[in-house]
Amino acid sequence: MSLLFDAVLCLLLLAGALGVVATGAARAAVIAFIGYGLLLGLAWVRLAAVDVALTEIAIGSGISGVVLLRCVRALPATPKAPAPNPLLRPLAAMVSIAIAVALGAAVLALPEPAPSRAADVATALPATDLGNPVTGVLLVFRALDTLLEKVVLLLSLVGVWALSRDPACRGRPDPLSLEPAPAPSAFLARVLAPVGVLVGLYLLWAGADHPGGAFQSGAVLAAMGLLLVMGDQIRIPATQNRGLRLMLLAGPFGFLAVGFAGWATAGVFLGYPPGAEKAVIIAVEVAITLSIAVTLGLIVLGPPAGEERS
Amino acid sequence: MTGVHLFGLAGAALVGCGVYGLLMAPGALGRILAFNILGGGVFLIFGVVARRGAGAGFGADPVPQALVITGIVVAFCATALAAALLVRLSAVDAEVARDGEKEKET
Amino acid sequence: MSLLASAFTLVFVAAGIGFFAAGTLGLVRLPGTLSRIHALTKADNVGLALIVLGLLPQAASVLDAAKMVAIWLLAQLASGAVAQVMAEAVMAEATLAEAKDAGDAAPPEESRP
Amino acid sequence: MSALLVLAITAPLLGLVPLLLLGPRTGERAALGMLAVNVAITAGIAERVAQGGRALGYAVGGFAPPLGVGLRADGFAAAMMLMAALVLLFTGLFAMTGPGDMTRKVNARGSAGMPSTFFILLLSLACALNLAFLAQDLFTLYVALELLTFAAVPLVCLEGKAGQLSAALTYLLFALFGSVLYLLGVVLIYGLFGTLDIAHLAGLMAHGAGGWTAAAALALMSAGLMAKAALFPLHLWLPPAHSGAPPAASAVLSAVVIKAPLFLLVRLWSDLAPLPLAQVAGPVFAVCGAAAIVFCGVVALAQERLKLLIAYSTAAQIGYLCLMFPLAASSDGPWSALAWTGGTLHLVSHALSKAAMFLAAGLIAETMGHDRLSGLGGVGRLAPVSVAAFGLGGLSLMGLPPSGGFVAKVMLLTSALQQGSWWIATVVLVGGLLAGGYVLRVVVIALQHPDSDLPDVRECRWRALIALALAFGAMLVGFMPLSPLPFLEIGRPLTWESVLP
Repeated sequence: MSLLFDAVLCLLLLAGALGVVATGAARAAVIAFIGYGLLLGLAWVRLAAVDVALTEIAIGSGISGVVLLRCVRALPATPKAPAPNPLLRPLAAMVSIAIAVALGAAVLALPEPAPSRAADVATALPATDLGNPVTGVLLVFRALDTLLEKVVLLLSLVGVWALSRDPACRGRPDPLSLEPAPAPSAFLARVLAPVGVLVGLYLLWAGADHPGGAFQSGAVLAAMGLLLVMGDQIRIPATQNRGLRLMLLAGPFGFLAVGFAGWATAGVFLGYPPGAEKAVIIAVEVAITLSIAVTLGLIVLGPPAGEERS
Repeated sequence: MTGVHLFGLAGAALVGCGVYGLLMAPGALGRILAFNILGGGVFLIFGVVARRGAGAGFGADPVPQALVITGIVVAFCATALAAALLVRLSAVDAEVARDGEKEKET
Repeated sequence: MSLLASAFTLVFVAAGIGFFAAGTLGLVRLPGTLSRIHALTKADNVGLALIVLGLLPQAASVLDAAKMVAIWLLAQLASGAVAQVMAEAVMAEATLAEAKDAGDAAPPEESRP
Repeated sequence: MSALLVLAITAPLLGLVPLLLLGPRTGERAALGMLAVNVAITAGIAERVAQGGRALGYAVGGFAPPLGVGLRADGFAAAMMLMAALVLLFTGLFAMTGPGDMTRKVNARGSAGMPSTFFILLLSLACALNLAFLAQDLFTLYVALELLTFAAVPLVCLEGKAGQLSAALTYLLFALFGSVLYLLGVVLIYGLFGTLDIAHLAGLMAHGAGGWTAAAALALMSAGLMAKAALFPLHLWLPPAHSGAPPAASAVLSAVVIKAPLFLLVRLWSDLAPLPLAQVAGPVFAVCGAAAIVFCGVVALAQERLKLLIAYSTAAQIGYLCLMFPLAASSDGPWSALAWTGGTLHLVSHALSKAAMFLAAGLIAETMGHDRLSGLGGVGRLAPVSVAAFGLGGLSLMGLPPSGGFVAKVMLLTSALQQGSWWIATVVLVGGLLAGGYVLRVVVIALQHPDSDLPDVRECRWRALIALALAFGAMLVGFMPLSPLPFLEIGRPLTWESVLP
């Protein structure tokens, strides 16, 4: 029964991917991509990776979807790029199928029993006082990756801002939707945003011991921020705003500060003070959640339009 | 054949779809989408690796799960940067075209 | 007892799936954006309600059951509001198109600024 | 455990805080300070490695690999880090707002300093490069490569012109494709061995474990790295991206950014892959490299614009490193070690000379207002220092003494002749002739009698001196003895023994 479910899910995933690749119309392709992301989230649940499922749905499908839809709206309806030669189509199809077949064979040929780090993590996890092993890997055992990935996120915002017409990258990004906001948007923002913020904070709080954590929470909070912007409840901030920049830096540099503090408290960079591991880890998570939420929201809003003329 | 194998094969097929899209997409947006499909396939294969490594009381090896979460965020950053570049490029192209027409008129 | 609960779940979830199928059929087959939105939101809201109701007896705790009800409420709220926004956008587009048609009917020299 | 390794990665990031929070001038000074600190840290690492005669290591968070992430500096990594830090510092100095920049009129053809964003990207590059040279975990290396991409792509389009934007988009798509291929290889490796630590993997793979899947994984990772390093035939994105960027950006892109994937390619095939596999892969790389040297060299000869010429020359020079792979993978002890030293030394000397040449070309273009070769006659009178920097940097590309390029190419040539690889020796010589052709063409034009009146401007002297200093650096590498360098061999083969407690 569950095998049947998996098979149907795999076929739907494949159909979704083919739909994205084969659809000529940009908007339809993006909408198909969002649906594909939701299906992928289901696949992650079936693979017993609920943390990944939440991330995929929130970031891989949700926020990416918004970014791509904005992109479609800003592009001219008729792209100027000519389509590749249709005669190449069979060749490309053959190459792709060959790659897929070889890769499928490689996956089936992976050794049995599968090598795994699960036992190592299980041995080391109790010392951190965390219940969620994925959070443990992200914030303790491989904290360097997570720290640097925060820098990647910040850098991609810098890259987006650098595309502003204003060489100093100042001012407010263009509005997301019509102004003034339609009444239902405003209503939705007023009613849903508080609930959504609560959900985001719950995901963060639960992340220490259950599926959830900084990314998932940050994505939900970013979505609520965008909802408030679309409903005209808050104004889009200017990029040079000092408070905004502090929020952007809080995550990566708060994390870095904790890393340096590890030298004093645990004798090693990115070590946590013995006895107070969980408290410090949660503090780091709060800081990076704040930064993730603000950064994701600003990335969706896009480059600033330059200083306003007063 | 188990469900895990099925997802492994689906991941391989998604990679194939992504490669096809990268090769044949008519515009940059199509390539960005194809890159995401390709990335999704790679992550799914990693998920299969994680699920196969279940043990010590965990439903799946937590290390690959954490790496995939990092990977998804990095892929999002790439998508966002590429989309922003594309939007700016089309705006600048439109400006250049408009200026060209104006010059022709005068 | 558990048999009864399972039967309850089966019936309600099946009914919910039926509504979802009808809504999806409406999305695919109906003409016009407005009627599609109507079919989708109405049928899906009822479908989701039935599925949540059907799953309630399976919940492990009262908290889990409350979470499921909360999901239904949030989905109601979002789909209702989004349907309104989309409908307004459709109307605005229609008005715009009408105005454009009227503009095109006028002699071309005048329509140019 | 050496804390310097951690500082090498984190110190450049600290410079981002003033850049994002304080005014542009303060931020710029802090960034330059941090780049200088970075040089000091990397010099310290190199000094420790040389003194101790063994690699330095650090287990981040106190978790030793394979559970945690390990950093490790051997001689090769230390040399690359020091080189990259020097190039970044000099480029930062070149790009800063200098004396006279603020008062200069807007319409005068003077370079102003670069915007704050440039320094943010430069510092991020420093962090990404140090991480790429130090990290021993294949996934951490993936993060390093992504960091590098996100810092490099905006550099291409800082001025927001249509050509730059489309070059940046192409570059980004190529780089992303490379990342996904690399990641796919990493996934297969984890599925096979359950670890991503290079030293552990090298031990596991040495006994031929993994079979064809391991070979496929290495091939996928290499293909991804080739796309990121613009190795023929995946070089198409490089010339527009490197030639369109502002000069300071072109210099770092061509000199150090593509060196990180090349460095990892060397790591993969001389430290990770088992020898039999490396012997199979070597000739494939060499063919790609030879094609790059000949094809891109000929295309560079035909260029009409100075910056495009230099960019094609970069695509050609990358090829020399690839010629090294079959020579270094042979079981012929001393001669393969000589080839390895030659190839890695080439990475260092090319970085210094190419940075000098792009900076000099930027100054020449700024002086004349364009970079069309046909109109550059007599520019040597207006910009003598820049032309000298260009010519000295060119020596290294041509492989003439005294220059780092000469030493590297003689080592490759000797090794090829001793191992009987006549075709590789021929390619080295032909590549040198082609480089001679395009470099001398520019120098001859620059020293000609001008066709028409020259504009009444002078080159920006202090910036030209920075370019000249880099060119001298490339020359200094040329005073190395023609033998395998013991320093580059420190810490090989890879192991954590005696490195971590």
